[in-house]
Amino acid sequence: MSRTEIVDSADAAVTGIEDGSTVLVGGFGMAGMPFDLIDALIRQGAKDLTIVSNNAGNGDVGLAALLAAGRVRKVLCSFPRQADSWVFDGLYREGKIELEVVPQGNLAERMRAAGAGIGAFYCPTAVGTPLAEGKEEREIDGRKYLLEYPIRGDYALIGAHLADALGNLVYRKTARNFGPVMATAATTTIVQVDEVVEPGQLDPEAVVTPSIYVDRVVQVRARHYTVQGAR
Amino acid sequence: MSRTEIVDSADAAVTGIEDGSTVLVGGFGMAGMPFDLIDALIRQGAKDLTIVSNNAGNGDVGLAALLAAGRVRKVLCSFPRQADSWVFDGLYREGKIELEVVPQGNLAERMRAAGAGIGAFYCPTAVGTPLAEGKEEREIDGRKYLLEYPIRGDYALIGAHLADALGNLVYRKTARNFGPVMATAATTTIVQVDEVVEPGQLDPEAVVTPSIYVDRVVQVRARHYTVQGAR
Amino acid sequence: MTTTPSTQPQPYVDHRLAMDELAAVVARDIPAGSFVNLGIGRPTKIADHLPADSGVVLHTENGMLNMGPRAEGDAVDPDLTNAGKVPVTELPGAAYFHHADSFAMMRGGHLDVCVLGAYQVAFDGDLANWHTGGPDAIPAVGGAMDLAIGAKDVYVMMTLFTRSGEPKLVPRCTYPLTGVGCVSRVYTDCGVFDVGPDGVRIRETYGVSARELAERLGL
Amino acid sequence: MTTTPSTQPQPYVDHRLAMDELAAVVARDIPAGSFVNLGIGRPTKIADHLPADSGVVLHTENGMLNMGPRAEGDAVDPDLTNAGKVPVTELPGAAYFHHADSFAMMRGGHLDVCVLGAYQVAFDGDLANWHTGGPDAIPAVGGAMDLAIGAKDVYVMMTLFTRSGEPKLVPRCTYPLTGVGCVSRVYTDCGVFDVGPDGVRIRETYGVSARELAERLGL
Repeated sequence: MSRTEIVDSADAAVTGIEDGSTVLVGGFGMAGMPFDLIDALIRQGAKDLTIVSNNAGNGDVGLAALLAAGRVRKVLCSFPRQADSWVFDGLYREGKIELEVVPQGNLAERMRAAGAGIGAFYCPTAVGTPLAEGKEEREIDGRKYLLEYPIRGDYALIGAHLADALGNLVYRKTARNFGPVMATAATTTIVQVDEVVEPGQLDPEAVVTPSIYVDRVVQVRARHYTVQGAR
Repeated sequence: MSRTEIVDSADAAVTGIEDGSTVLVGGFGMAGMPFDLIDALIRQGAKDLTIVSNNAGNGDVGLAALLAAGRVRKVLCSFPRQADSWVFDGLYREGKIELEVVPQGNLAERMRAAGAGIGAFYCPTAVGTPLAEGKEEREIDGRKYLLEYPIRGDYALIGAHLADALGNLVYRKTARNFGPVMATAATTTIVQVDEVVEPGQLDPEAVVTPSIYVDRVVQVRARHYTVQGAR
Repeated sequence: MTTTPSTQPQPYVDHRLAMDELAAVVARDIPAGSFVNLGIGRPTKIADHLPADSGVVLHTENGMLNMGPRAEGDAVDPDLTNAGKVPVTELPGAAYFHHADSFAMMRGGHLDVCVLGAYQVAFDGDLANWHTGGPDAIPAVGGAMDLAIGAKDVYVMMTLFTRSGEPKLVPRCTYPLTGVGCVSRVYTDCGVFDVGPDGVRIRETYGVSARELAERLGL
Repeated sequence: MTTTPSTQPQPYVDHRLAMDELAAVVARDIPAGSFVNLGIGRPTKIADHLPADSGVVLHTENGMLNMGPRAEGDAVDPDLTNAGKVPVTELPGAAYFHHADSFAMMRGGHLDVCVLGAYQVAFDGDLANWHTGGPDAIPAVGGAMDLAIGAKDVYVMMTLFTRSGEPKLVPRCTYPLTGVGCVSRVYTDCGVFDVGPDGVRIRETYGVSARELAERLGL
């Protein structure tokens, strides 16, 4: 009896996500984006969400579709503006969505801190820039740092390559990106994978996200998006 | 031309370690202990060393032999006292060695901070205990934390299982322990491995320590210590 | 208050549980599917009493989940030990990780339960288990402080009294602390106690009445 | 001061380097065996000019070392892209890691060189490359601030002048900063400059004399 649930559908995987939740969404551009979970979240209907993700959606699919559906109140991300971020751009310019820009490494490290029980940390990134505004500055050994606080999620929606039936995960290439960190930082971590295998089929030396961080897993059809466009 | 050097002997691997250096030494008990590098360090002669390691030596080999040779001024570790730590125990009781006890997780996280460019971090471990003495305390979101600073090494001596010729490393089972963190926290990281293989022979998804953290690698004969006693 | 029926009061020393029996009691109380760290020494024995289908996953601080039983004979591998440096085995679905990741897992509150030994536990949950405070003692904390503040539930497993008869569940620890208010339950040879901000609640007793225990401990 | 001989002064606009030629100049200056991050856009071209035996290892912020060239045709894999989301390949000896590890590598000072584009660089090494400051601009920082403060040497590759002829190497940045005093060298179509606490030093020039450049920039 594993604590991790293997569920039958993406819809089952996203049950219970409440209005107003903070949802960490994996992916760097399209790579690692949990498309099926996001589509299910759109069907599920939760609104007034705060989304934490590296980008603010590409094309008209995935996160962009969630934004277009009007479910997102605020985005924390490092890089909203891209060639294909027209959905976000439009909402932002119309004042229909809040944006908090966080340097990419701080986004990752602040989620790591949340998962690792660190209360706050002094980080050299963004010292002396507009993104330092309102942050506590401190000099340590002659270098300046800003105090950064953890970013916690109520839910994480991430994509991985394989899971075993206990919930151990491995990823594929640069689709790994934010998945492992987000899995540690959310109260409930929901994962879509290409395949669920038996315990013992993953190399224990190569497991990237141990099962302790994984709450629900759903196997989906292989992703069929293209790199630069819609899937 | 890789920046990482593959050297022919443990003696070549430890050249240049200066008197007074801070040396991070991998291993948890015997597992992962870089025995050949430590033996070479004893022959090399550097003295007045500060050693950072989880334990303070077991039996009469490895770190214990370095201590017995009188080369160590101070030990930072989490767990010096063990059934077979007689070398350390004797030196400590005679006042011939300094000890700083650091909770095991703080030892690991402080070295991670050094490697990750974090200036300091707020950690809940040891709040309200004697090990909080002299540390800055801060309440964040209703919980108390202590401010912890990075631990940097001039050198790290670690053991791994395999390296490729570029210096990428994989470990074996719980012998992984402190190796990956120490590799990030030292100016010069020196690794003994069971075998050096060609680039491309390690699974890129399963590399634990990327070559960027590795300066010198030496292949040694398979370790032949036993779990509880001398090798 | 739940107590074991005790119609005929007996000197409790004759009926207290052996440590192996106590390990079975702790095992009984660990929810199926939990992620659990068992401290060095007595708590290690709890693993022997977990049902095979419990789905309990054991964590060892030196970088592993789904640790199996102690290794014997040819299965002994010097690269695979538990936190007490005892050779162990790996179960299907195991995962290895480095020390910073292992303690991030602990400190981040991801373990459901850890079970530690103790010198003393205070009524409010303070824990003393790393240092006797004696002038000759060599301090050694290991992962005790990290575990104490990390797991969702910290259980202590110990004898209730020292060899000289002093209680180890005390109004206030006299030994140096490992963690403040961190213990939620104490399993002893004489009974099981919930501790915390609301004080002590006796859950069950072995060969002694709850009233006698309460008197003896000054509850 | 090192300058390219310029016996016949010419309008420098006719002799400045094309961006691809400039990429070759940057590649020439990257020490063999270095670990290097090439920013999105123009710096990406530098990879094409690194000799095969240079041993330079490319890092991409989205979690990879030993990144290979752009993927073409069947080699395109949506799970393998660079920081600009362009499909790339992997070289023997590659390693993948997650985002916190990737940025720990950057922030921890382990990269030898990173090369970034810029709107402006100040004489003392301040960098502005993430935000025009315009009221309609959507701010997007990505990994620029992390790279700016992380690599041992931060190089900038840019045109020296805007289309309207304003210098981009300036006494003080007027655009919002990415990092303070972080740039050590600036590669431009008109010349290469060392910048930092001691001010600007012209290393080489293309089709223009150092004196003319110094005048034009107000050095």
